Amino acid sequence: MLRDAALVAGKDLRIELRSRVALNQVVPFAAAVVLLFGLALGPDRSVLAPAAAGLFWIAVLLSALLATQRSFAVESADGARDGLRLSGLDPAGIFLGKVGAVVAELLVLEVLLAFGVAVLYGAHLAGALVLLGSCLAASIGLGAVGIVYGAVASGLRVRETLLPLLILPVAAPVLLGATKAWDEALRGTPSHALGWLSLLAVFAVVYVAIGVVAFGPLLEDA
Amino acid sequence: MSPYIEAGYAVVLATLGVYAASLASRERSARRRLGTKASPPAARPAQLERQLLDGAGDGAPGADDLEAGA
Amino acid sequence: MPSLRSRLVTLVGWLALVGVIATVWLGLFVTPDAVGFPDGLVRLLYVHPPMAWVAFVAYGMAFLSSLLYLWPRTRDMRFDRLAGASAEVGVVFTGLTLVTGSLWGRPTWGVWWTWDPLLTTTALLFVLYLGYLALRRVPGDPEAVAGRSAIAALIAFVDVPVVYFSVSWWRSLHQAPTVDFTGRHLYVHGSMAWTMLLGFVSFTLAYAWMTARRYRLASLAVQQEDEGLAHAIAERRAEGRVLV
Amino acid sequence: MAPAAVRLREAVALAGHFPLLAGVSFEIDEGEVALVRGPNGAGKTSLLRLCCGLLALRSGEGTVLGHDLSKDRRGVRRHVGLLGHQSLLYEELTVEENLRFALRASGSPADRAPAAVLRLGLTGRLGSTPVGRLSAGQRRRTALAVLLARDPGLWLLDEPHAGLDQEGRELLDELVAEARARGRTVLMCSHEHDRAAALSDRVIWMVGGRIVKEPVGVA
Repeated sequence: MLRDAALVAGKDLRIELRSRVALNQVVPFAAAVVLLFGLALGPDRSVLAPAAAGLFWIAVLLSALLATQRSFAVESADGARDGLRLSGLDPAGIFLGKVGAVVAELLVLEVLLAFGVAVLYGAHLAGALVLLGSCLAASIGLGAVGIVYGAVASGLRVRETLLPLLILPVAAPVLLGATKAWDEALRGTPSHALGWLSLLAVFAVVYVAIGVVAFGPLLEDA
Repeated sequence: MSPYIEAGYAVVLATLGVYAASLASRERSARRRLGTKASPPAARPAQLERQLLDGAGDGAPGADDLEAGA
Repeated sequence: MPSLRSRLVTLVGWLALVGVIATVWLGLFVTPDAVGFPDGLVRLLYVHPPMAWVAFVAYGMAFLSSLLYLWPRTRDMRFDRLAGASAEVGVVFTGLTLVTGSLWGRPTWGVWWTWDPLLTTTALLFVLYLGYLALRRVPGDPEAVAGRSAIAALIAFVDVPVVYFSVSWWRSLHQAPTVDFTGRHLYVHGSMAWTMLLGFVSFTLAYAWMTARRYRLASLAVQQEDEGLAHAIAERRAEGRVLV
Repeated sequence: MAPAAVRLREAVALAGHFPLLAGVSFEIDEGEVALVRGPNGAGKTSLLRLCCGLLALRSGEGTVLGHDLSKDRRGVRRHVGLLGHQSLLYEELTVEENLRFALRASGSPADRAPAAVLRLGLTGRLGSTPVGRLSAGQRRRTALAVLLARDPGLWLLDEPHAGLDQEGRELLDELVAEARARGRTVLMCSHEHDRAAALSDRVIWMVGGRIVKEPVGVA
């Protein structure tokens, strides 16, 4: 299974490098969202700095939506979806591979965005370990939910509107946990973030497990 | 008594009443489209499948007469 | 002669109706005001908690029947229909939970919405299951729709505890005044306890009746599709014979 | 191995509520090349998709290379190759990358790739261009290269000659003949009657989602 996962992840990432969609479209989208928050809340640093974590993670959440939809758009070209089914790859491997690719893209996005937020909102980045830890756990959670729901909604014409409606409520705990973890880190008390990190970790494990079990039948029916 | 209480009770009763009524009317229109008596739901699709393929059509509730010997 | 099952459903329906009317009558007029709850606000306690309870039961039923559908040995389209019916009724009760919750909040704290853990979780569930219902309505092969919906129900229900804990942690940080909705620490006068119990029972019966009726509606829809299917296969065959 | 590579009995497959296959029964022995003929919409493509486990068996029975289609339709896929209207390839990846991915995904040895690329004339610069920029014919050759490199037990060809130039068609005929010589089973549907018939041991007629005897006057 892991061999198949590595194969699929490699394929997705190679396609991403070739087409550069995540880098050329999703990262600028996240930057735009962060800028818009600045416009909406006004230039006053005392307002933006404390809200930096929350705004950052909303931008990441919305970008994760785009990344997962992109991940499934890759398969829709020229019957590649049937190709994937016919390839005899283990569905759980395909799931883990696609989640791995999305998580890699999200981590790159989060690093770039973190500097953007630090500059725009004047939030000074501290407690790097907690910041990275929460990014990893949150990205895995978001990736897993995104890919599972992506498969649920993939064959449908209403995919673009249905996917956000399905994913966002489920991802609410990730937004909450990640924001709180970052708040603690930015406020210089990273030790308090442990509870929130464990919440993110539990969320990620639960939804990866569901994905591994559910992806097979999902790939077949869609 | 604070008006919010009556409002709360009214909303609950009204919504449940409307929903129950909608269930009843949706069922009536479904039955009319089917043109069948108030019979219990027909055989499961798989069962219906088999009858249909061997053209038996032995009068399963709700399934009208199918041309035999397809 | 309607079958035993539909007579049972009708019985449950009447019981629910009588129970609800009794709860309303007792709740509004007979039970006394309670100390600590200004101008009779306690009466909402006979209505609001049952709504939340029934919503939770409805989603639990949808989760259970989805699990049974996903398990190969017990796979059966009837579980899929039951999950859909229960979830739809659940959304109605969730909506009512939110409305009665904010009606409770308004006089108590002067604001329509307090980010109370239970209410916030309920609001998230409301949106979540609206998505589930939207997913169910997307046309497609019956088995495909059933498979998709079952997994969506699985994910939605697993999310409930996660959301609730994360929200209550989050709220405990802010130490805002949250009145415990279930009124456990409220001195419950004899008749009030009975009314509250009656509320829970009769609204649960109402849920059962509505789910059964919604299930039958779904069965009728399937039956109608099968009629169409039989017709389609016959037509398909005719297409063959014409050329031969 | 069971004598019959493919055996179907009263197989029904649906798309939503439309019966693509309304009770199909037939058998193909191992090493046999069968040609399916019939008007558009007769269900030829659906038949191929059923045999490779892409289409669910709604009722009836079906086994392909010993795999039961109703219970284990995913298991059959490693032993079956489908060449259809779509190339099933990733447009952003090059010919070689697609080939390598397909081979490693299906667990076949990667060393057969160079021979297949050579055989299909996809050498040099062509090999490193993304499939998205290839012509339909070249895409079909790439898909054929994947099929040749995998060399599965059952070849399912859906109008294989369509889109190929003259040289490509002759190459396809050679490949099918060689596959048959190697004891592979081939199920093909095509409107190139004389060319396809020349390759086949048997012709099957399909109309209205069912197999029929020799119909009179059907194009």
